[in-house]
Amino acid sequence: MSSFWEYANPRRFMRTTDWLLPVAAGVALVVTAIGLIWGFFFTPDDFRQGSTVKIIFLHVPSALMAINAWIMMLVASLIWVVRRHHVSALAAKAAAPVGLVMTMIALFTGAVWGQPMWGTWWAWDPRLTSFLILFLFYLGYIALWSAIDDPDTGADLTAVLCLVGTVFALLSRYAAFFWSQGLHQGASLSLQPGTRVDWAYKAPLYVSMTGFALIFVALVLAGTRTEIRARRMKALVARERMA
Amino acid sequence: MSVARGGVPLIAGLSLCLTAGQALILRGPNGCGKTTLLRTLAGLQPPLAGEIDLPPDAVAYAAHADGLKATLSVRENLAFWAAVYGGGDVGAAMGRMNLSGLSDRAALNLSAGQKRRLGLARLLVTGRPVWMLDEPTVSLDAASVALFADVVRGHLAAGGMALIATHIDLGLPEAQVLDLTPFKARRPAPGQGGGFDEAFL
Amino acid sequence: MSVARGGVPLIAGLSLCLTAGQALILRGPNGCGKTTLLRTLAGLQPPLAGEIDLPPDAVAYAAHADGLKATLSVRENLAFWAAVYGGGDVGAAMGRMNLSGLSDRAALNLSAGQKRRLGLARLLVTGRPVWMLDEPTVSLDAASVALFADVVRGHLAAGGMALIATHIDLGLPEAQVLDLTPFKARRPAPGQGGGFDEAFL
Amino acid sequence: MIALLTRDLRLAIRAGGGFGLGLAFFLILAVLVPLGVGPEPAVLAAIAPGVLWVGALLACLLSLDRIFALDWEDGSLDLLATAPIPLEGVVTVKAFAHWITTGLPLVLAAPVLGVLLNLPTGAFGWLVVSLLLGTPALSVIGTFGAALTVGLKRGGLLLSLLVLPLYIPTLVFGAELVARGAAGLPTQSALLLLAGITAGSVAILPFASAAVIRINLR
Amino acid sequence: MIALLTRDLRLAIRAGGGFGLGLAFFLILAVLVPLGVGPEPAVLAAIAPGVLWVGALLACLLSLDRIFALDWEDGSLDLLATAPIPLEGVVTVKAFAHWITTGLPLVLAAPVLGVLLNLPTGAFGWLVVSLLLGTPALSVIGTFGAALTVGLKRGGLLLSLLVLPLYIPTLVFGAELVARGAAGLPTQSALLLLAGITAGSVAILPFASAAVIRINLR
Ligand code: HEM
Ligand SMILES: Nc1ncnc2c1ncn2[C@@H]1O[C@H](COP(=O)(O)OP(=O)(O)OP(=O)(O)O)[C@@H](O)[C@H]1O
Ligand SMILES: Nc1ncnc2c1ncn2[C@@H]1O[C@H](COP(=O)(O)OP(=O)(O)OP(=O)(O)O)[C@@H](O)[C@H]1O
Ligand SMILES: [Mg+2]
Ligand SMILES: [Mg+2]
Repeated sequence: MSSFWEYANPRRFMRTTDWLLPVAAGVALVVTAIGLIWGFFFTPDDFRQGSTVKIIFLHVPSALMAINAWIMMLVASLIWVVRRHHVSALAAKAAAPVGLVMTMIALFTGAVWGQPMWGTWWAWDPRLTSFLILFLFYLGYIALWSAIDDPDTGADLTAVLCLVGTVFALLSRYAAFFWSQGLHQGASLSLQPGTRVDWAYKAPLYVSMTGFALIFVALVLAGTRTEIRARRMKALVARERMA
Repeated sequence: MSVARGGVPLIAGLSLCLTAGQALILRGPNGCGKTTLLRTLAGLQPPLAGEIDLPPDAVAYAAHADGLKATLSVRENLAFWAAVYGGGDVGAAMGRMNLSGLSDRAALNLSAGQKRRLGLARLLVTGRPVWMLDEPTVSLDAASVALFADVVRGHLAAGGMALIATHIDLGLPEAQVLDLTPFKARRPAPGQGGGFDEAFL
Repeated sequence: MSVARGGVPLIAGLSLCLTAGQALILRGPNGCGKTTLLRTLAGLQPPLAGEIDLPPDAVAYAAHADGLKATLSVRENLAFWAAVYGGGDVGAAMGRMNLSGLSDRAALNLSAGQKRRLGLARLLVTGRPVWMLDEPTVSLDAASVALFADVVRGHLAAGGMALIATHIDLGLPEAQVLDLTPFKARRPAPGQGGGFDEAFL
Repeated sequence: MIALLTRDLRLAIRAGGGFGLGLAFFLILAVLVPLGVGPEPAVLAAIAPGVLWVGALLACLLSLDRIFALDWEDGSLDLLATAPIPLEGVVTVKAFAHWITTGLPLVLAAPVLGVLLNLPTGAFGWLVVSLLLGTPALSVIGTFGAALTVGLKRGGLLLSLLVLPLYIPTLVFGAELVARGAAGLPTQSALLLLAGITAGSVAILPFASAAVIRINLR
Repeated sequence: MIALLTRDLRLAIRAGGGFGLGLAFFLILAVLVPLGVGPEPAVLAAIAPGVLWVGALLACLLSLDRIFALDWEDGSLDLLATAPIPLEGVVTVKAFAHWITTGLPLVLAAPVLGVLLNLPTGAFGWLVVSLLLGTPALSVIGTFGAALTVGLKRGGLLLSLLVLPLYIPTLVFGAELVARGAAGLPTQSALLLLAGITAGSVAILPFASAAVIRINLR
């Protein structure tokens, strides 16, 4: 019986992901394709928004994954700080660019959607604002990683940044809501009764959300493998030099 | 004990023991890891393997850089470190390192050797028993090197210890000399574990 | 010739003459003005009195600091200076100063002595005939000092000149030695004019 | 610790030490904004609280890299880390010295600049209060950012990038406090939130900063 | 000279070298100002040209001290001064490298930030044109300021203080050009004046900068 922590061994992780990664990637592509095709071509147009409503199938999944990626980085950083498993630090590193791209997709699709809906590309709505701030946090995190040579030092420093940053990101979100009332929709996918979105939209939306989540997993696995290989190369080169 | 820098093990299998009144001179070619070893012993970085049995608040460390503030005067620079370490005698330290004539000159306007003397005078105000010195006599002239040797001797006589990395003869014939070359870390035999990034190989 | 630093005259009445193939070693206690003299000769500051009969584009100057960019690799650092001076052979210079094994290491991650060797390798790519070196062998180990002496000898044999300020023995017995102590500037007799802020006296 | 504080203050007031320059920057920003935006009093009055707070924030930001970088370059930080004072204490003293040399002058100068920007009369008190409460948080958060980037060669602007998002809550509550004060709206919640951020940062961040410095020196 | 240019650019894109960070600062300012000033689109649109120009100016300003200070600290500037390229050339190359790493990215990013600040649609073209014309002057003037303060220990903020007054004409004409473009007023005179300032600075200031460096190295 193997414990979960054994996957923190890079060799074990590589061996498992050897087969897991292609599977995850394949499933992710299929599910996302189904969700998006269903959403784009087999749903009715909204009576007010017309066909622009279909941006939701990109917008909401990417927005969700943007937030979840940060949460995953936070968990991975905590694991690194507490148990010092290299794989988890590298996974946090690999997740950041993916989260950044998800944030950019959410911002971009939101802007494209905002043009017909609100008549402007950008408004200082609290949701949008806190997303922009999240974007800055991702940028800072990635910039810090790339500025440090030593991998363990980098892992430590970025982990601290991630912890402190999370607190301040939550504060910022609160501040943004304190500061302005917004134009943006509330969370209409909540489980409370009186849901506002029709099942005709909801079902494909759920599918494409699952697809995005799987894409995220596949990309993080791939990124982590790359980081592990880079680290291994470095160790081998150092060893060679000592000989 | 082993130490590493930038993820590369440098020194392995070294074990050191200093007793009161003893000085040890570390020698070894450029880049063999003297600075790294001293930083590790001073508690600035963790050892790769092994342990250091030394209270960290016993050590006064002097690095390649002198830690001087360019806009403060010689006296102010020293007085600051004296206050941090709980008050050594600044005037006496300046006298010992032949800096009295320069006491109001800003550190910016000292020559290379004068800066170095000021960096060494800092040791005298720390009151710490173990001195770890990284090439202390760089840019000193012959008279200053002799002065420095006297100071170290005084420190040893008062029961202190000194660990000095250097390439130059210090005029301290009574000190033991340790050559670090034989302790150079070698590539570990496969599967044997060199302690570094093992998990990735 | 006289030189001053911070408005204070340091060296007075010195006159120097170097011919091709000759090396001159400047000695003198800390703070006597060796660095100031070299900077003046290299054209970085004007002399207080007297003149320098030397085309400024004949000089390659190496100061206490090495002028290395921490984030560039050894090769990139050298290649830059080679390009600025019109293309010396970078690979050969690295070989001469025993840096070939480090060519892709960032200068940040070199030890003190390795940095210094890189600073000296820069001289080889300048192709300038007159070298002015300020304590070139600081932090070098014995093997590197010998290497450096060889390099200087090679330069002299090729018709170059070298002016070296140092406190350490360089292993260049054939070089002339000049002690700067006798040229220390003294307070001029009243009304006689020492060249320094005369107008205010 | 007191020796460290006096040394840092003394260094700051020596030539080129940075004292008063944060202030000068604040002043210059208050001059530049009307030049860039145009002279209409109504527009200026509307943006004055925000601009003054952004100015204070930037003035702090610009002086952050001095907190540790100088000590790191000349080797003092290594020596301080091996000295008999806890690194948490060093970090706190450094943040305090930064506040005295940067934050405090800003607080004192802000009313004058409020005049330049047509700040409504009722808001001057709130401006001073909000800066007095908020600038310590700016110094402490900034010290954390400076500690994060201390080993990196001239992290100057990287430092800005890391610290600015952390500054956002302070900025929002601070500027909001002044704006509400100017408009005669209730200010209590903004005041409490601002005070809460400052208290929280001062209590917790020094530990994070000290940890980060230890990692960086390694 | 080309070697110097490639070296400076390479240093800039290395870790911590500052490339893209001026840009990040510009972005962050565009975020901060609405957070401080409040979200009303009309107010933001009114101040957008001024704020964007002030932001570009500050982003330039913050990266100025890297131009010479790093080279001075590690001794490269001494060596460059004794190298076989004229100091005027060195200064020009340094200003050009600064523009490529700071000014040019700002020009390219400005339209995006215009969106954030609700800049009127008609003004986007003028924004790009004015920055393209004005940022070279910012770099050249800034290089002069950096040369003036090179010997002084970390003249960072002193440098800002010296340079900002020199930047004022560029700022005024640049922001005015955008504001007029946004309002549909004639733009020719502002355009010509801006171009004139840039041409004049590029032609004359390198000589002043080189002279000042020679004095500072002495
Ligand atoms: C750049 C601008 C935008 C950003 C950064 C943004 C961000 C977000 C975020 C973070 C969510 C959260 C998902 C959740 O909480 O479940 C979301 C959901 C959503 N957004 Fe946007 N948004 C933007 C623009 C827009 C625009 C212009 C519209 C349309 C008018 C829009 C419509 C929606 C809808 C309908 C949802 C789903 C709400 C739900 O039920 O959760 N968004 N967006
Ligand atoms: N990040 C890094 N990656 C790989 N090697 C490194 C790194 N940083 C330093 N080194 C190497 O570690 C070695 C140890 O350097 P250290 O400064 O301890 O040497 P030293 O014995 O003090 O030499 P010197 O006498 O020249 O001062 C050097 O060979 C150096 O090149
Ligand atoms: N601004 C100043 N005012 C007064 N004296 C100064 C000033 N700047 C430097 N000096 C003095 O000028 C002298 C010359 O310094 P210089 O650096 O030339 O000495 P050096 O011979 O190179 O010494 P070292 O061997 O220590 O490097 C020193 O005594 C120094 O203290
Ligand atoms: Mg060393
Ligand atoms: Mg000297």
